[in-house]
Amino acid sequence: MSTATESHEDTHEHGMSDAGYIKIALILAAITALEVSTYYVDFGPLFLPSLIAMMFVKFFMVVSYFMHLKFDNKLFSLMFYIGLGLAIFVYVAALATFKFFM
Amino acid sequence: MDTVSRVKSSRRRILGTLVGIAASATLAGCAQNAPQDTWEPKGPNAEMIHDLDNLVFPIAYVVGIIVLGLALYIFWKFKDRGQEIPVQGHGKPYMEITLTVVPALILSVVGVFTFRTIFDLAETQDTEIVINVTGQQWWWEYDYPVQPEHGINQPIVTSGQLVFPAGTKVLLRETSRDVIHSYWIPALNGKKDAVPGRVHLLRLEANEPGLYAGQCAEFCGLSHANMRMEAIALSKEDFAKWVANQQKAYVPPAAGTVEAEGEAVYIAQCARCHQVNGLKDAQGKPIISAPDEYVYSGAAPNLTALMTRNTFAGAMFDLVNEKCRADVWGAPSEKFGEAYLKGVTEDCLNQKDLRAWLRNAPEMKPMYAEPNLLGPSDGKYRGMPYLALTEDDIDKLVAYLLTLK
Amino acid sequence: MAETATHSADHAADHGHSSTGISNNKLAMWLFLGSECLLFGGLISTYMLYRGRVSDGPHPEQIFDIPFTSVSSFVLLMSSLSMVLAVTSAQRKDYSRTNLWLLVTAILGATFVGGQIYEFTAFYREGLGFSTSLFSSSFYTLTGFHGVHVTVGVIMLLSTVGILKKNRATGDKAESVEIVGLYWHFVDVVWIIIFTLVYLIPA
Amino acid sequence: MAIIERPDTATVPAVVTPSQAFGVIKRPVASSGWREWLFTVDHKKIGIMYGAVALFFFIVGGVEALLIRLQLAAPDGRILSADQYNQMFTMHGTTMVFLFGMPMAAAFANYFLPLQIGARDVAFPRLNALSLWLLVVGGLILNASWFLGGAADGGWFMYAPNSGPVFSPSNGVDYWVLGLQVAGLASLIGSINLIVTVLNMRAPGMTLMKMPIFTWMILVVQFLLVFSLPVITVALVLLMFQRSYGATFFDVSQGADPLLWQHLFWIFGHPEVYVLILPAFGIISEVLPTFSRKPLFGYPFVVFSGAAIGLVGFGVWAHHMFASGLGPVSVAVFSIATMAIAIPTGVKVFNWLLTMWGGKIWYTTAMKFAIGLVTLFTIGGLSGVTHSVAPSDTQQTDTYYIVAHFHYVLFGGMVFGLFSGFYYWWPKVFGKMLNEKLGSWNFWLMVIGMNMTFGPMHILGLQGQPRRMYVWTEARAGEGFFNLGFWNLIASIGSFILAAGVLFFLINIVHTAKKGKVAPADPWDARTLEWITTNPPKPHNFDRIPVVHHLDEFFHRKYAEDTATHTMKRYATAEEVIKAEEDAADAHIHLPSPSYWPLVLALGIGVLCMGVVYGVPVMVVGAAILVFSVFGWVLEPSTADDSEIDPPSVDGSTKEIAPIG
Repeated sequence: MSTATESHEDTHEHGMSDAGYIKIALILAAITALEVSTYYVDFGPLFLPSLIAMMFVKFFMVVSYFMHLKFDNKLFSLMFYIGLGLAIFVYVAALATFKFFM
Repeated sequence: MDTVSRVKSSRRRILGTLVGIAASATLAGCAQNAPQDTWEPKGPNAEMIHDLDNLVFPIAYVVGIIVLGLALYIFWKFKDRGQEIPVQGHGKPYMEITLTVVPALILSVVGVFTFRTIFDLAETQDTEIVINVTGQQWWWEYDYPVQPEHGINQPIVTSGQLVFPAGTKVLLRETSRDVIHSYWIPALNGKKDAVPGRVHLLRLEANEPGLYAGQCAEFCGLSHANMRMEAIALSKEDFAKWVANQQKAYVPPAAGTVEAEGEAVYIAQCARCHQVNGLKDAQGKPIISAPDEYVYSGAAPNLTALMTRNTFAGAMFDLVNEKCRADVWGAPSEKFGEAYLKGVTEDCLNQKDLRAWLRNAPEMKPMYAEPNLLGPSDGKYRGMPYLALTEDDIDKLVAYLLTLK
Repeated sequence: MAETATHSADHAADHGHSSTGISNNKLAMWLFLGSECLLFGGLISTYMLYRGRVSDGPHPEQIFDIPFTSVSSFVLLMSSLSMVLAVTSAQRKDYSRTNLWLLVTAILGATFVGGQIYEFTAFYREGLGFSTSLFSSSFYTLTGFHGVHVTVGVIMLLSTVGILKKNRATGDKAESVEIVGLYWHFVDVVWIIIFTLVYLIPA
Repeated sequence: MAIIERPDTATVPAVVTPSQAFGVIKRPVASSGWREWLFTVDHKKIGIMYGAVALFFFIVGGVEALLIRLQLAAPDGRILSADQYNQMFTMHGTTMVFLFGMPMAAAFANYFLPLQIGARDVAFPRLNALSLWLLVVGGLILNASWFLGGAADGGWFMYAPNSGPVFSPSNGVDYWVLGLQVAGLASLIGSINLIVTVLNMRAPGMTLMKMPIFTWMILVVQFLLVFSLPVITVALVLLMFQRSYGATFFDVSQGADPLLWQHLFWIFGHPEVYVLILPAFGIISEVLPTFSRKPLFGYPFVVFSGAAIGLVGFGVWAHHMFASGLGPVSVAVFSIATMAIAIPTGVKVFNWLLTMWGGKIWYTTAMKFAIGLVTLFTIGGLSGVTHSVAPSDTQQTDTYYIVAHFHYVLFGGMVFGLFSGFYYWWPKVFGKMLNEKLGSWNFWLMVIGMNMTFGPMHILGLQGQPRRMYVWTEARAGEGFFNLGFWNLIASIGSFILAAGVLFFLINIVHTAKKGKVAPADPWDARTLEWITTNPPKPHNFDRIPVVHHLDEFFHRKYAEDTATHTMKRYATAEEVIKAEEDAADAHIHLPSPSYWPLVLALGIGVLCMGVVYGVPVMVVGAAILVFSVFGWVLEPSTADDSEIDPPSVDGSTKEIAPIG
């Protein structure tokens, strides 16, 4: 298959080393630890925004590095992020209408 | 007049004529006095909507006529008459942009008016009277919370007909006991769904006393088509009379009369679900209905002043016969209150339908009132069940019900 | 959009031809994952709407065991690392190492699922049945859907091991592993969101 | 994998080598008769079967519609009971949307999309077959309910809580929920398949902006499906869990909010509207230029407006809920967003008209249906604008005015577009010309019937007749000759004229099959790639994959501008163009072999679903079939030797062209 060889080359060029992946995993683990700590330590008004921020950082780290989206063809990013973007848009909008109730 | 402007003005005339023809064709095609006509507003809210229609529909007409006229011209003009294969042009961007911008401008005008009307219609601050409306399969309950300024000193519960003062800003607080219904009196306002677990607000106001018909507009199961309503606007004085009548004390029928026997039948057969305020048992204890034990939605129409209403069974049937009905519907605005407040007298009663209903309600109106369909609702009915009343019982009951006025 | 239709006419005859130069299978998987975003989005939104509606049943804060769930979240997160290592070894054609990492991933995934089953039974014993309240129905549906996804992933991982071992792959091996990996990471990513929104942010 | 040695003669059938002893079950050998259809993975056969299934359900849905109109022809109709009527309109809507509209579009997409982009098949041929069989299974589950205690009776929108077990006690809703999940899965798989096909399998030189407009619209539709189907799946799963497993999602006594269902349903439901209409737009955007002998006016604008309709279509769902009790802020926002969507739609109508402007219009039946769409859709579009005005909509929603609107859009739009496609592409698919005279009858009866049926509904609705009522009463019909009773009767008569029109189409099919004229290579002087091959196309579509240099490639191979006179001159016939391709046929052509697994897998899913109604043992059987067939699918052998792969595989691992598909 002609494309198979191409994608091989792609990943070898742009992918990361195993050590790199381990580093990413360690960062993810650290963020998770920080997230869990919010359960025990009072973060005050920063609680919600910081949790959401950490969630997104983890999300995009896994998607960009482990799933190679950062290095791969932009078409993949397009397919995935259209879905993600639409999901966030429609569901946030729908939940908002429950708040603008009256 | 120079040629250009003459052509222009004649074009305008043609266009005007076309719009006129289309509009009058539509109007001529309409029924007269259709009770639920959305284009006959009888109150400020419906008028606001109608004003918007008067803007949008002509625009739609004009655009439609231009586009369809152009289309017809093209169909005729560029018919294959053996002409050359045309030049393979791929379009003109300036034209595309024009044809995008023009509709956008038209729509933004419509949008501005729409925007304003939406918020005008949502206005509830200046409400003068509040009525709670509860939808249920397949009828509406109206309950008037205590509002001394309107003479309502104890809650009034009624059904079938919404009675309210004309020229008064009424706020309906809508909800439902089972599925989603939608309250819609086209002459007074657009529809608003009655959703279980939520309270939705709908503003009604009638300019004149009169009867305004409506219908449940959200599909609500088996008998959705039979869930009608009527809104009765009375002058303020007549409304006060109606309120006073609704709150007057219960007068039991004299002992030994057929009405008294009817009361006994009522207590034995009907009082489980239906409430008549003030009704007492032999020991003098008030009889309180417990419809939630039998009826899935937990309510049956309150029959306290049944004979002040013109309809029963979710306004599916008239409680008055055709002649008396016509008197009320046909009464001019200033006489309407008087005609309505007469209520249902014996000679006006629609004996046929009422008796048939008492004889076998599920046959008259499709309902989940058959024992073999009650599994999922734990044996509770939706609608009125078959009671196996004898003809004698029915005679007595009708006589008794006639006393509830 | 990538417009690299540079293949010769001869290549075009072959089904492997691709106008964009990317693999059909990978593109399909990414589309599927884009679609899954809206599936899980819907389930998460249902939970967010109903999280506080507990009827007579237990509240989320009463029953969640954050330390326990943190550990199983961590396990799932680390399975993403082993998955990515499986992919890189497959790309190096080091299939024995691929198999090893795939097995590790499957074991970590199975551990997570086991943890979830344990968690569900514990909640059930504390009075949180599926029908108890809106909270319970939407919680079990959301996390259950995720659990099913993980389980399917574990089966896919083990099947991949089997297919690689028996040398019965019908396509490009490295790409098959990579595609299983994409699915697996996505399942992990969904849990990242669930863990924060469901467990860490109180109703 | 079938290997077709490029034939010396055009009549060589697909030569298929049986599967090697490699794998669980051998791949079937292409054979004749029913096997040829049941196990096929050929996009053309699958397309034809999609069409047949959709046409069948079109007739089923049509009969349901006629019963509805019979019931409403006069006051207090007695043809149907309340319960039967509610089942009838529920299934009419569901059938027309899910079992006719979407599959018929899928039929056209399956057949013509690979041809239009110059591909030999779709990206995943086996998944394509799976989509078809899942659709069939879904349709069977949905309609089996008629014979198993009554069909669903909650309306195609199935609002909670009326769809709950208390209010809809029969199993009808269960079958509905399951059938739609299966049909949804079919569409999801199909849409991923087609997107990959369009993006990856275009002929050399065919950039995205040189793709035929039909392919573009189908591409937009598939994106809409990929991102909207999961939303309805969530809603259906929630309802299924409530009905079958005691979940509480729509149980108001537990504090549930019924509007959750409405949001989920319409987040899907609005894009779904465009899923239905855009393929028809695509079809007539091929037909209008062909019969006007001009390219589509403003091609890039039509493409982008299609994409814009798709994108904005995800942001307007709540306009189905203006009366549901959203707050004024939400209503205002969605009202304005809805108006915005009229703009790209208008762009399309203008571009169609301008395509014809200056053309040389040839009024074939296909063309008549296409301009029928342009005019009728315009009317439906304008009444749509009146709904976008939220306050007006509160008077119009749930009345016959809405019914009129969306039938002008869906019947005048979608159905007319699809019929245009039938007449345009019939010679391509079956090699015979549909009869134009019968076609004319078909068209005019449908136009008259359609306007008589749905035109009066505007008046009925504006004068206050609500939808979904099994009877209407004379008391609310108004006075005068033109009262609502009159218009109801006209609509009912119209529906039978409409049905007669459709009947002429069926007669035309039979007539054409028996003594239809054999189609010439290029009966319409067409413009796009699917015509650069025989009628019907060979199993491998093209002898040589065409190299594309232009939008409307085929036209430009036949015509060129005469530099002296600046007019278009023909310098090649279609036969010559096709001959040139045949002479340069590719040496090796690979086509996938048939497979058992799509059918078996679809059956497994069907059995699994019935387990929801009939209990765990059935479910276990279904799951077993499912797992077995998934493994069979994955391990299915390739029949080709490495040496036959072109180019030869590098490391010996590539055994099949489409490993997953």
